[in-house]
Amino acid sequence: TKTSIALLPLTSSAPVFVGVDRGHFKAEGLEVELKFMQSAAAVPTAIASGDADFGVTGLTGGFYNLAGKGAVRIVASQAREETGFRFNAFIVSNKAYAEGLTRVDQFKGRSIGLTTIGSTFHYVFGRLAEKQGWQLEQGQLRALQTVPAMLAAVKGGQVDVIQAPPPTGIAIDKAGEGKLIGWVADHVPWQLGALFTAPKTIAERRPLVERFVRAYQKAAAEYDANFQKGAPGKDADALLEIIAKHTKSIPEAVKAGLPYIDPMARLRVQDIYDQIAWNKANKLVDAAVDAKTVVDLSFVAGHLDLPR
Amino acid sequence: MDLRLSGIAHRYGDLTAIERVDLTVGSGETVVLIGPSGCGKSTLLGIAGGLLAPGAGRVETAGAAPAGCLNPLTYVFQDFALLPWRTVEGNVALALEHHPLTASERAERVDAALALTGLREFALVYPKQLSGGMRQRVGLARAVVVRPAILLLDEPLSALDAQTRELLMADLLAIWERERTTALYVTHNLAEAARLGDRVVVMSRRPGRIKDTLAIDLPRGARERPEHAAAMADLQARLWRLIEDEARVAEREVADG
Amino acid sequence: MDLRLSGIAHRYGDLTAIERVDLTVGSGETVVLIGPSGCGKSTLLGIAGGLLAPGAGRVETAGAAPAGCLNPLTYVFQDFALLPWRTVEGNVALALEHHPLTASERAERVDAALALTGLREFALVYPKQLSGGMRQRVGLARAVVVRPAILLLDEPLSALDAQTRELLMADLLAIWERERTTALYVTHNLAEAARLGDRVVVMSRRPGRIKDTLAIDLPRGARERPEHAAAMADLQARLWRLIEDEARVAEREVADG
Amino acid sequence: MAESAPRPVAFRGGGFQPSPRRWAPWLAFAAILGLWQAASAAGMLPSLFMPSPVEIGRALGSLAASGDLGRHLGASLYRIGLGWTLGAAAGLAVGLAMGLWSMARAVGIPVVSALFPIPKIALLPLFILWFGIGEPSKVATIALGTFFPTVVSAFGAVDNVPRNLIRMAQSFGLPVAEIVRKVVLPGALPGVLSGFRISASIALILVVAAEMIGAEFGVGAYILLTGNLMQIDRLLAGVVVLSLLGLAIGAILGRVEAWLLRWR
Amino acid sequence: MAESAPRPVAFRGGGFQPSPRRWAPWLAFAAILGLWQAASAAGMLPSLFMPSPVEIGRALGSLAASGDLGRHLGASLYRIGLGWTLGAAAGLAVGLAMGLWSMARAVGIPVVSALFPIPKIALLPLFILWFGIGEPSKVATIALGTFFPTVVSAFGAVDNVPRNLIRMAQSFGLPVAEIVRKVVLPGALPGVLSGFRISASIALILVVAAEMIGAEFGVGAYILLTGNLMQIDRLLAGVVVLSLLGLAIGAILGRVEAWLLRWR
Ligand SMILES: Nc1ncnc2c1ncn2[C@@H]1O[C@H](COP(=O)(O)OP(=O)(O)OP(=O)(O)O)[C@@H](O)[C@H]1O
Ligand SMILES: Nc1ncnc2c1ncn2[C@@H]1O[C@H](COP(=O)(O)OP(=O)(O)OP(=O)(O)O)[C@@H](O)[C@H]1O
Ligand SMILES: [Mg+2]
Ligand SMILES: [Mg+2]
Repeated sequence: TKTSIALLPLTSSAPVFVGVDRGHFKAEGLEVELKFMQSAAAVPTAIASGDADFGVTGLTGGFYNLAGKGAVRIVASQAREETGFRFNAFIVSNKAYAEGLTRVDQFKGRSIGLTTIGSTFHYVFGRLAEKQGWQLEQGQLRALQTVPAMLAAVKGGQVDVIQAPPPTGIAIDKAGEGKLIGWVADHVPWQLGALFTAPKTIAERRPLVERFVRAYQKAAAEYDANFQKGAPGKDADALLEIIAKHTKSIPEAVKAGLPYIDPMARLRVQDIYDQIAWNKANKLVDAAVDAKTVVDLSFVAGHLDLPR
Repeated sequence: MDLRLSGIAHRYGDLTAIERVDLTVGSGETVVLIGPSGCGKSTLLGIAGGLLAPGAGRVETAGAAPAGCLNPLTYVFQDFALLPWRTVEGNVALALEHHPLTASERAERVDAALALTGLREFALVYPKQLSGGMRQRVGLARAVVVRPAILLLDEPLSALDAQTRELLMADLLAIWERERTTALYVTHNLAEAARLGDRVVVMSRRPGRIKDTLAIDLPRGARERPEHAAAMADLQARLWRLIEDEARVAEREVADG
Repeated sequence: MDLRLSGIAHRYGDLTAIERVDLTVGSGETVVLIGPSGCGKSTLLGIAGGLLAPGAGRVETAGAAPAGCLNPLTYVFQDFALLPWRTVEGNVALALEHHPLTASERAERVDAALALTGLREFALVYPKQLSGGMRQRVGLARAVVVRPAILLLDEPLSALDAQTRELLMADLLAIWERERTTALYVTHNLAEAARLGDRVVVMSRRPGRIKDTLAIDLPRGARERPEHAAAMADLQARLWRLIEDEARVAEREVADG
Repeated sequence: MAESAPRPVAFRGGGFQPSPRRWAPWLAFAAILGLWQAASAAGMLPSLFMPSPVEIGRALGSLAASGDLGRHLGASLYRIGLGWTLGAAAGLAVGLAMGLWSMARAVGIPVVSALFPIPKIALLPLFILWFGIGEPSKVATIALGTFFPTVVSAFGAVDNVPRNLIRMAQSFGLPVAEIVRKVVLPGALPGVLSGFRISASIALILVVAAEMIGAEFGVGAYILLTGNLMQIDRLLAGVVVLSLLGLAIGAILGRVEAWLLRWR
Repeated sequence: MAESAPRPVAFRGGGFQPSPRRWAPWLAFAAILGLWQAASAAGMLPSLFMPSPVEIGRALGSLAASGDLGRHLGASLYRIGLGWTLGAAAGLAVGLAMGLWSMARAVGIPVVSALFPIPKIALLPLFILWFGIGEPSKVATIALGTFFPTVVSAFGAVDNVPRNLIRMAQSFGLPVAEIVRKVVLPGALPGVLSGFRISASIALILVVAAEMIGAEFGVGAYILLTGNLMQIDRLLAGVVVLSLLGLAIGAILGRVEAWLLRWR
């Protein structure tokens, strides 16, 4: 069966790459076409417009709005900021660092670079502020539309702090273009991304979704076995090659920037509910969006943190 | 064919252009219409040719049209109204193309019209390459080619310089003598009126009415002769007296806005 | 003040517009220049007024300018050349503004010029609201206001309809009689030439040369009298014979491209 | 053919002279909106893809009610105003110079025609480098976008000043500076003003591109934000605001024009 | 004042008539590039902010050598060609209708003036929803961007067909269809062609916006990519390609125009 998935060429989509190149999808009788998008917002849009059957990407305000309108529904997890695993990092500009911005609890009132309002970066700063008991103020956020623009802004000292995905963050720190002062997972662990499809697909082609999720889980398990068990697994090098190929990168760089992925593609469900609540509170997501309709828990057994 | 205008009146919005005009142009006759600027001459000609619907009154023709007549009432315009994207030939042929003629009939007619107006060697030239006088010749050829019964001419020479006007007037007279077309000719130029008209109709200033009519009895061919110079000068002087005050007032009208 | 053109020749690229012209306009004299289209009349006038640098030859003036003369050689243009964004008054004042005059001197001069041309009541009107004849009156007022020594007129009446032309010619004659200005007057119109000129200079077609010169001995005021009608008609006929063939050829020239 | 029977002359003129119909545009808008609303109500237009006019109106209403509309409009108008003023002023100066001097023209025409078609969004990264992410880069985007069209229209306007008027002024011995001030500039005014109309539309169009660079408020920023959040009803409300702004600016320029060019 | 001494008449004409100087543009380009290169070589322009002409040329050279230039150009030309054709054809039809019929005009003018100033990038999210992420949404962006200017110019062109020519055709009894075909359409051609010039530039400008929607190849995509990577030399190489493309399209349209309007 032919099917397609919309995604970004990033390491967080690793299970899909592994699933395709290691034959997990083929084993389920699926021929998967990869449709690479330019921005996270475009991925769920591609599902809504019918350009792709599945999507994996970070969870944004735009995503929840589309989900709330019944365009997409989450079926499994993607990357997660999990305590103990290092993924996105807080990077401060040299100027800000010199002024004394050296700790993650000092962001109050500092200018913060983002791609867009409602992005995953925005959410993390929002939750951080909530946790530390301060407010994201007006005028503090700078929406720069693209990751490279955001990086350029922190290098040039035009914003004080950003989050950078690995390996970029490490590279900036090494090159002395900015300072890495902490890891997101240590401060705001959360369900970063998810695998999703259209409710219509679930309703009309349930077997397809089941087969797809099964293959995806197998790939996630293989990823987990090779990268998340302390020592690298026996296929680690082969998997790095695969991921590097799809992300147009090199294995060393990929290795430095691997996210945590749940071995069974389970979601932290309560976190999703919390995300929706935060987005609603910040008027980024319509009040009518109901978290219950956003996730379909029936494809993966044993989801974590189920809300009571 | 003759042309009969009866009880013609016309208004543009609040402005009464023509109050009440009765005028008959007999078959083969040339009536020249003179009057101060804005008195409604062009309006009357438009009504006569069916281009303007009159506010009141009737326009009728009577009598037989010449053989092969395709457009009984045919205009010659002051600004020539040539299609700049067509050659001389194409402009002359325009009026024939929507009639069921064979190609050779059409070519023959066009050629005859070009010959009559001395344009044969210019058949393939675009209007921009021609002088004003030559352009108006094309306008005449285009009118002649449909074998009109009645020619309606709205200051056909007034966009030309004086010398060219002189040359064209002679040609126009020659064509008329041959074709014996009925003609209603609008002009400001008293010399033209005296040279070309069988009758000269003088209109008052706006709202236009017919103020006077002068018949000119000298045959057109003889009017240039030296022995008639004084008579012609006198005729023009009379026309000028009929029109002078009204022209003076008309000139000094200010358009608002 | 008199105007002396000697050995004037002019070329536009490959085209020789004027071959060799010698012409003197005496103080207070009106010379009319006629000739077929494109023979170089406007070119010659441009050279006379210092607007065109001649290819060869000299342009000189001699004699005293009238008191208060601000612009000895002053043009009147065929297309009036009024600034549409200035009122009548503003247009007339234009030529004074860069001269060191007091405000009251300026206002006085403008008022006198408007009075002379019958424009007083139109001082605050924009050109678009005026008829062609009134616009040319503004052109005349603007010329008169600088008290010119020599007037250069390039077909000043040819954009007007025949009746308005008649009215303006009379006014022009009246102004000339009062101001006794030297004038070089270009026209195509033989009737104008015969009415206005002390001398008529006839140019040949391109490349322009002076072909003939006719002095008109009748005083200008008397030329309209019925007893002179035959003589005037004869004069025009003579001019026409001098020019007819050349005009015919000039009309039939095709511009390439 | 009976010699004596008069026949009326048939009317063959008229037409080709569009007459104004004052009610038609309103009716058309009403009809379009009505049909659209009906199609939405009938479920033919999924509200995700194409929200109904009522939904868009509601979004606009709540934007206005929250007071954000004013803040967005204020921020954008400031950028448009400043950017347009700078771009138009510089463009006018260059365009007039090109109209008056052969040398400026010979150099200017090819440079302008090479630079004009460069898309402004292509230059955003450069603008960030040159001007940073604050107001200057946004203003510069709009200024650059309005500069070139103003040059072209100003230069064309000077070119279209009738040469006979200039010759006339010369024939009265007016000095060159006076000719420029009294003949060339007023004569170029109509062309310059219609160029302003175009550059004002362009400034509006560019406000979205300009506000891609780290803007918190602004109609363009609002459109980008709602686009990213896939709130299509609000996005279209933002578009409606821009559209109304365009109509308003057009109307204001129309008034200014009618007054400055009352001599036409 | 001596009565008898003749004084020459001073020349006071000339000027205000820019004369062509064929060498000037080349010299200007050479001078600009030379100065720029010199400034770069002297270290006055940091190459991160403003690469030197030589660097840009080198980037362009390697783009061409890699064979990617052809692929990018091909993809963009396809989108521009198709989008422009669709937009211009539809715009022509609507614009001519608006020129000919009072009703179409009364409805069309306000709708067009309300929709014209909407920035196309604002609509990108909608276009993705409507047309997907493939070629159709890119083509639609360009088509929509060229539609409105074509409407405006076609409509203005019909409006500018001299009414006296139409009256003339009526006076010879030409049927309405013939009048449209033989008088209105040829008369509108010059205006339509100059509208095509404008819409072609707009199509070029919009290729960057269009290729913001997930394009792998295309000059716009290349510019966006290199902009995102802050490879300013390559970005400017892409801009140079667009600029040359604009000049080429302009030259081609100039030829077509000269041939179609040889009667002018
Ligand atoms: N379409 C129109 N709408 C409104 N008023 C018009 C229209 N056409 C003509 N008029 C006015 O009607 C009057 C008569 O116009 P018309 O053109 O018939 O005069 P005319 O005698 O031909 O003038 P002229 O000698 O200047 O050609 C004028 O005052 C003119 O301004
Ligand atoms: N600026 C110019 N460049 C090139 N040729 C010109 C220019 N001005 C005039 N000519 C040509 O020079 C010749 C003389 O022109 P000029 O305008 O002096 O003639 P004219 O006698 O005034 O004609 P008309 O009676 O038509 O006004 C014409 O053939 C004309 O085409
Ligand atoms: Mg008339
Ligand atoms: Mg001349």
